[in-house]
Amino acid sequence: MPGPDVVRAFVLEIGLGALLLLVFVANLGIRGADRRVVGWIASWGVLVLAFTSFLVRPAPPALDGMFVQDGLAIFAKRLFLVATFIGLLASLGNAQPAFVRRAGEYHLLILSSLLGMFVLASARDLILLFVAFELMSIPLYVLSGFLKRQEEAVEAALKFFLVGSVSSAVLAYGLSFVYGAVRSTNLATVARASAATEPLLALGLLAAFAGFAFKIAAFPFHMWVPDTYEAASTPFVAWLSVAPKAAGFVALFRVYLEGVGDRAATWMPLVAGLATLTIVAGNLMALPQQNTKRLLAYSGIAHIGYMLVGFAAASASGVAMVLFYLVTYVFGNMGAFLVVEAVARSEGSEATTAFRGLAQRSPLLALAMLIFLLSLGGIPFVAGFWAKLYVFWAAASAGLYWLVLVGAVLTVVALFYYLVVAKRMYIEPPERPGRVQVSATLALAVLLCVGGVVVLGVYPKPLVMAALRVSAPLF
Amino acid sequence: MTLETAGFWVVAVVLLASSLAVVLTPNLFHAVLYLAAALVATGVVFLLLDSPFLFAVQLLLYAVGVMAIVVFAIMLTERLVGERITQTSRHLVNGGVVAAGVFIGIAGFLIRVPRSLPRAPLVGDATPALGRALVGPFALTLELLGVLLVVALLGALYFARADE
Amino acid sequence: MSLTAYLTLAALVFAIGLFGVLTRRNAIGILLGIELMFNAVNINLVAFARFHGDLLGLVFTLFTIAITVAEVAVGLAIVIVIFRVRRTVEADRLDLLRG
Amino acid sequence: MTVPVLSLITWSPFAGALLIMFTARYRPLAVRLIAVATTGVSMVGALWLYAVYDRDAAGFQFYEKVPLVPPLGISYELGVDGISLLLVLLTAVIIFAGVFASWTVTVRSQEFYALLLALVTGVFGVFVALDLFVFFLFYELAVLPMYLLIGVWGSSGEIRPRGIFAWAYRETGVGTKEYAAMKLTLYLLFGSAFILVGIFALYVNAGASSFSFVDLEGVSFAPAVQRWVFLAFYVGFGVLAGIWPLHTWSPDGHASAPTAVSMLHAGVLMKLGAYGVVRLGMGLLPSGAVELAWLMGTIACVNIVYGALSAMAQTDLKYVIAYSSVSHMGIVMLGAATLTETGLNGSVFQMFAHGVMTGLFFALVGLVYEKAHSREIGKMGGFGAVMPGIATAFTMGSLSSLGLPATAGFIAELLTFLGAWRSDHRWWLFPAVAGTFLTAVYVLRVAKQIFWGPPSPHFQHLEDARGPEWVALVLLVTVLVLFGMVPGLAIAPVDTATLPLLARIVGF
Amino acid sequence: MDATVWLPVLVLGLPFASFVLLAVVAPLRRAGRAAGAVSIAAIAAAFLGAVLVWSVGFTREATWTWIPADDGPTATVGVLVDPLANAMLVLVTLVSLLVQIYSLAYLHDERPPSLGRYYTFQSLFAFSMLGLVLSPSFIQMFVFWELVGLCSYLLIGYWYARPTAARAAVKAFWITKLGDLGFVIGIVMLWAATDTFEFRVLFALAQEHALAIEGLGTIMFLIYLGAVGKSAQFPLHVWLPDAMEGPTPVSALIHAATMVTAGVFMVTRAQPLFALVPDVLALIGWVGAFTALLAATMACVESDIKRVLAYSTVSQLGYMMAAAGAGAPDAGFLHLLTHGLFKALLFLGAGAVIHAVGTNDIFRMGGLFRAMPQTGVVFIVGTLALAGFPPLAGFFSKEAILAGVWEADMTGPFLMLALTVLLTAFYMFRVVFLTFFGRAPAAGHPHDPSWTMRAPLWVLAALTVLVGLRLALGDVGAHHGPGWLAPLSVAAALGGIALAWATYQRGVVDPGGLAATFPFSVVDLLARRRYGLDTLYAGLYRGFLLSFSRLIGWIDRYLVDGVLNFLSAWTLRGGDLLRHIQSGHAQDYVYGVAFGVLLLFVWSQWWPR
Repeated sequence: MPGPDVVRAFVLEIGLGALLLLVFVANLGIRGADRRVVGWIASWGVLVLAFTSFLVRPAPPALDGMFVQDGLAIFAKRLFLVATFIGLLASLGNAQPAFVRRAGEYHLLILSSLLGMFVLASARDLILLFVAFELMSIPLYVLSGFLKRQEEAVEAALKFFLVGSVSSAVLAYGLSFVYGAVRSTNLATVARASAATEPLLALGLLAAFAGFAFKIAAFPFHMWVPDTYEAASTPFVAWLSVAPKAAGFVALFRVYLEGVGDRAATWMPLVAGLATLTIVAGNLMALPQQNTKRLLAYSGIAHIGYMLVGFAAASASGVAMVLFYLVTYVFGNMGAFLVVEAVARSEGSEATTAFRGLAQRSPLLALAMLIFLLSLGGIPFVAGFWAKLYVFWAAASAGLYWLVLVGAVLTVVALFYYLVVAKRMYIEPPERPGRVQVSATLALAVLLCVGGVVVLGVYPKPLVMAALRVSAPLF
Repeated sequence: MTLETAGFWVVAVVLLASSLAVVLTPNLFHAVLYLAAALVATGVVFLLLDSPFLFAVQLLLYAVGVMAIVVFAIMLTERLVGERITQTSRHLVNGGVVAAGVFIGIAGFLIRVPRSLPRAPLVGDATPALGRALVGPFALTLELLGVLLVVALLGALYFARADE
Repeated sequence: MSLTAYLTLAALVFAIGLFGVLTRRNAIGILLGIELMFNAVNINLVAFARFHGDLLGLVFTLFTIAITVAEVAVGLAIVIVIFRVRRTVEADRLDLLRG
Repeated sequence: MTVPVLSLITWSPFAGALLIMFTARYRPLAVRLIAVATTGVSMVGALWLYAVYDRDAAGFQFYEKVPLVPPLGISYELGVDGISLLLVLLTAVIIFAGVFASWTVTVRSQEFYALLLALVTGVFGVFVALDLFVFFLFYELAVLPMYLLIGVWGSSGEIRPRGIFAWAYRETGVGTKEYAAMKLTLYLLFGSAFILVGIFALYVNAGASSFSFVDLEGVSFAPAVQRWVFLAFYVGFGVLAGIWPLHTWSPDGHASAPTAVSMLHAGVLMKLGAYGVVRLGMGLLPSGAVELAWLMGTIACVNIVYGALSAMAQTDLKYVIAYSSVSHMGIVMLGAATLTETGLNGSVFQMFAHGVMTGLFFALVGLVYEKAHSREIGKMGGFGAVMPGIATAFTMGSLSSLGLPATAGFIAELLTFLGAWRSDHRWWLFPAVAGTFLTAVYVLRVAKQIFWGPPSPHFQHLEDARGPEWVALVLLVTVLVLFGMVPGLAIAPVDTATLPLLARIVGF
Repeated sequence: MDATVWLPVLVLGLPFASFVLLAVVAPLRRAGRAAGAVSIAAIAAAFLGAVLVWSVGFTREATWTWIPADDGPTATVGVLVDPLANAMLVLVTLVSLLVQIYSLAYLHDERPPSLGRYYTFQSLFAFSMLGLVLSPSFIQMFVFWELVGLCSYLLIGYWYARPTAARAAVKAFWITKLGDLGFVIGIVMLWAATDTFEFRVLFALAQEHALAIEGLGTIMFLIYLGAVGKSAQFPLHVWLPDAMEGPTPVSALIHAATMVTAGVFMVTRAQPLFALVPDVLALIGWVGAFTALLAATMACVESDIKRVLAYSTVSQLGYMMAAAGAGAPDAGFLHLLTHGLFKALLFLGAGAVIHAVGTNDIFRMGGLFRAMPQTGVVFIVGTLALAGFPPLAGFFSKEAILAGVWEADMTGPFLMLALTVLLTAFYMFRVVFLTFFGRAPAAGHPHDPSWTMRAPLWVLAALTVLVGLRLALGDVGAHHGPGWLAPLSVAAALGGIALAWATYQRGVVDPGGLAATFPFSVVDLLARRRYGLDTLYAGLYRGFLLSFSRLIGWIDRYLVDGVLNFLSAWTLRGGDLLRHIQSGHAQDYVYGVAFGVLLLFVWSQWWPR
């Protein structure tokens, strides 16, 4: 029988399960074609959960140590909830028929994927981890093709699905070797096994790494990202670009760093190499992009590279800095996507040229976009700066100066394309007059992101401390 | 040569042959049938590994279930398109090289595994223990799987229905 | 037979599956390749379970099989919707999004 | 409680920027008055600072410290010594003049002034920050607004794609203001990447968990660390200081920038680079400085001669001045590389002198451009008759530029020469002296071409400088001459800072 | 501060005050004549002060810190009053005063603002020249050295709208600056070795033979280079003839009497140091004598009256330098003083002529003596002094130089100088005959100028005579050469006059024919082309410096910056190329995954640890 400890450990999952049921039932109960009220229910529910998550305290491991509600898990879940709330809020105003009539499915899929993330963040068992991973992934395939009448959307869904399934197979294949090598699916046992000497374990961890690398979209596992981001509905993409990535990172930490001690350093060169490739490729490929979403997709890949820099440090501070990075990335990247959504709804175009003269048409929206871009570019006084700085700091502490230099120099390339967007907004004249109309919920979501970016930019300390606190027990 | 060894070689040949057939045959329908053969051969491998329960699962749930869906899909698309279900391959050499490369990579690790790993003694039918594990420590996992299946169904339905 | 033999067999099936994924033009054909890859995972897991005299591998296999089914279901649904919108299931022709 | 005068100086323009953004919409005069008032506060503050700085006590004074991120050892730590004192004064003078020099900006003037003032806060901050981290923050703040300032309010020139890289020129759009803005911003941020790595390397190697300059000064780093970090600082700051061959952003950037921005950028921002090398590079890494002084000095010599020759070849007035900055920054770097008291004093003095001089130049060029609507030297002539005031000021700037005695430029060059001949690489003296001659050639040639010669009927309608513009010109010329005639004004405080620095470098 | 300090400071300060007043108070400057009055008043007062200092005749030095440093000042400023400085003070203030008065009439057609500008510069020049004269250290001398150069530049370019004037101004600046490079390098090296710029310390060291610096010869040579530029010695003399584009009073003051003699003054002042390096001294002597001869030949073929005078100035500066080089700086200095008087006289006289006839070309003048007798008289007095006729001032000083050179056993220079005596007389009387006698061209009604121009002329003429007489009576600083020297030089001068008379007055010798006969033809040809030096410099400037700069400019724009643009273009292009891997085909994306897996496998095995 589940005791109070178990309840404590599962409170968020139980809450989310209840919300799923509620949404399901509500969806059944609604008459008529307009089911957008489901979105409100889901949003409020996520908001309540988000508040709850800040009351949740770590609990001892449950289910024979398979499931753990530690600081890292709670940190990650808060992040998922905030990101999900912003994403749901932004899609509330979406009046496309698919969203109006199929709001039930949409929100059920998002919430179930969120459930997968929740469990993934807490999973300390390979089987649970894999199932959670799949629970997180499969709804995403569906969601990316949610606009099933659009040629691009379904194409994107197929690509996402194919690459995702192959990666899942690779992941499962790797996990099977891990299990075979250590005769246990418990991550604590895996961590205690002697790694490099055991070829099966090495093979398993490498193959599994490829699977995770797909999820976080590291080069060259990233290739689904631009197409999917470009074609799927923007609020969903905003969410897709942050939440599953964060979950992927948490899983990476669990499998590769938690409890392994000094062995963590064996991953350093590999991850550093992958980070370099990802940063370079992401930034270079972003350069020629004319579609803002695609540009942000590639820039997002580069950001994953920066997070991998923190991972490569293979230290508690490195993990903490990646977590911090993820939070700033949630606000900065989601914000940028949401502004694209706002402009695209008004202008009917996602090209960077749609931003021409935005500063003179809607100065506040332009300013918000500028802030997001600066944050993504790693400019001081907005959150992204600290994020980059901290991962660099972590990498430098681990002696990876060359990696820091590569990362820092490539930041300059990144600024090029961010500044191109800034140029469109601030330097070029508008093509037509008039303000850009933004729906209230979308505006609120953008505002939340601005708030996050600015507050973290001005006062990053509490979050940094929290991240350090939750990452310390991993080692 | 024990029975198991002989069985292994036979099954291995069948499995690999049918697998190759899956990826090489031009007729999609045949490919599906070869996949069924491969899956059955896999089931036999499970039998060789003393896991009759999984053999059953493989046969019933997997082979039959998957086959049904696939055939259904082929029929559906064929009906829509009204043409022969042939399929061609692209960049066979490239694909072969890369796939071989991956295999060599894996094999590179496998050859370093000690050959003499003994097979653990058989402990009777594992099926009840399996059941206990599923409702014990893996209860949450099982529940999640349930959600997963529901959601997958939901998604599949969402795509498959022709309304709107 | 030794463990390595089973693992090698699985690896071969995995590679063949990957080959199929890389070379088939028909989306359903690609799906079949993915099936093979997952199948290899199952062989691995069962072999390990048997050689270790361990239950976990079998549990893992059960979950993998179920998940594969779910994947295939979603995959086929996507193929169907693709077909409906684009009138083709040739993966090569689906290149509206590129660059 | 004492007044945090450094914070006041630093943040007053920023407050001005906020005020302008929030209160002065569509009121151009209010914008300008706010700008004058807030930069005036900085100016008065800087003068007061200068007056009460205790020359006997030396060291860092007007110290302020507020912990920001204690676990990482980051704190808001400010202080000035003789070197930064002078540079704060320079910044105050230039921006005060710059506000007047850009009085006639009409397009989106509210944003223009706000960005300009924000940028100035960054510049002040760099000069007064003692915490390396805060230093870096200010550094970035000083660089970034430049993008929009040049991109929106700049002017485009024309450069024909030629040579073996012609296709690259077509690809990048050389000559346009967008190109210049992008090049400048990215180049400087590229440099800041090196700086950041250097700062981190120091922080990590010190193991002191403090970014404070004062704390790090007490650490003696291993020679290898010193060498590499010094190199990183040299390259990183060197980009901003316009060292060859990393200088090419500067001509394009300065030529494209609007008047006040060119003034501030060439006048003050390039000094940030030199200041960084002196303060962080030499101050924290004495043995690295000794080891790499040959490189610094040699490249500085290349800068001097190469910059002057390049300036001579230009046909665009703004480019001439921009390349002259490249040349003059060579003097700054050379003075520092000599590792002698006179050389260092000369270096700092040249920072000041060149700042004022080039500020003056760009103010004048801005005025000429605004009136004649041309930057082509070949198309101008005889302006002396119609704009005698501008001609006089230009002549004054030219004279300082070529190191004529009784202007600040002379003192700087003389001290640098003296230092060079006392350094370990005596031959540095010759290219440096040759540079002054080359400067005389191009600068007087330009002055002759523009202001002398028969007045063209085409330009008869032009007017001399007016009203607020005079404030800028007179202020800058006065400073230039005053410091040239009474060099002790600058050297007395600077000397108190260079001596301890040298004691660390040479006496370690 | 006692009177011995503040009096020279006052002399120095008055023109400075005038300059500042005129520079700052724009209305006053724009008033023109009022500005002139201010400037004249200041310089007159300075003149009185200078006379006072001179008459008392004390020696005094006072210095103040200028560029501070930790262990004693790097550089000091101050005043050094001694007989050398006293004499120069009087000369400078006197000529300045006279020229400024003269200018008032000479430039009365100028617009008031221009005139104000003129007097502003004049005040600045007076201040700078006095500062140079009073310098107690090399550095202060260099400072004022440059400042007088600046004034020269500004005043040559006074009529800046004329392209020729503009060109001449920058040419003067650049060429003298070239010499100054040597000067500044020299004093920097000297400082590095001795830690001081001050004459007093340096001389003391020299006296104690404690100045054993490695490369002192080089240092002194470099310092001498400054004098080469400023005092128009070969090969840097080319700027001075061109400098005649400035107003004539400026030529009289700056390019004859005062500034150009700064080099001589400097060498004289630093004699104790130069004395340590005999090789350099010999070089100075040879170059001086050669310059004297060379300039004289060019003067013989020049038709512009001011340019003739300019070449004559170059020639006379050569004399002074030769004297300094021969170890007879007193003689050179004496010549400096006397030359200052009569050359100013000649220039001002020439100015009066030009003012009257409106041309510089001596072949378009003639018979002017009748029209402007007063000018003629004073001009002839100046000419005789220059030609070296007793008992005029020039005779004695030139005599002393010849004696000094002879006694230094420098036969070559002596011969050149002696020949120059003849040539000097020839070309000066050529001017006199062509200008004041002979047939007058029809145009115009020239007449003697107003009293403001005449008075300075008379004053200078009188001084030329009086100083000559004074020298004839006493033997102030005169060297006693061999007895044959005086007759020889007088004879040479007479010969020159006779030749000029025969050629240009009587017409018995055809100048064209004379020039066509060998060896005169070669000299004539070369002299008319100014020995190719101007062409050489122009060629170096255009063909070398400007071309080289264009090359560097090209390299900077298209190679150095090109590499940058190349890199950035390739970054952009690289992104463009790289995105082709994003082919849009789903299976290619799976290839990505497969490659990634392979990559991980390979790396895990071969990553350098």
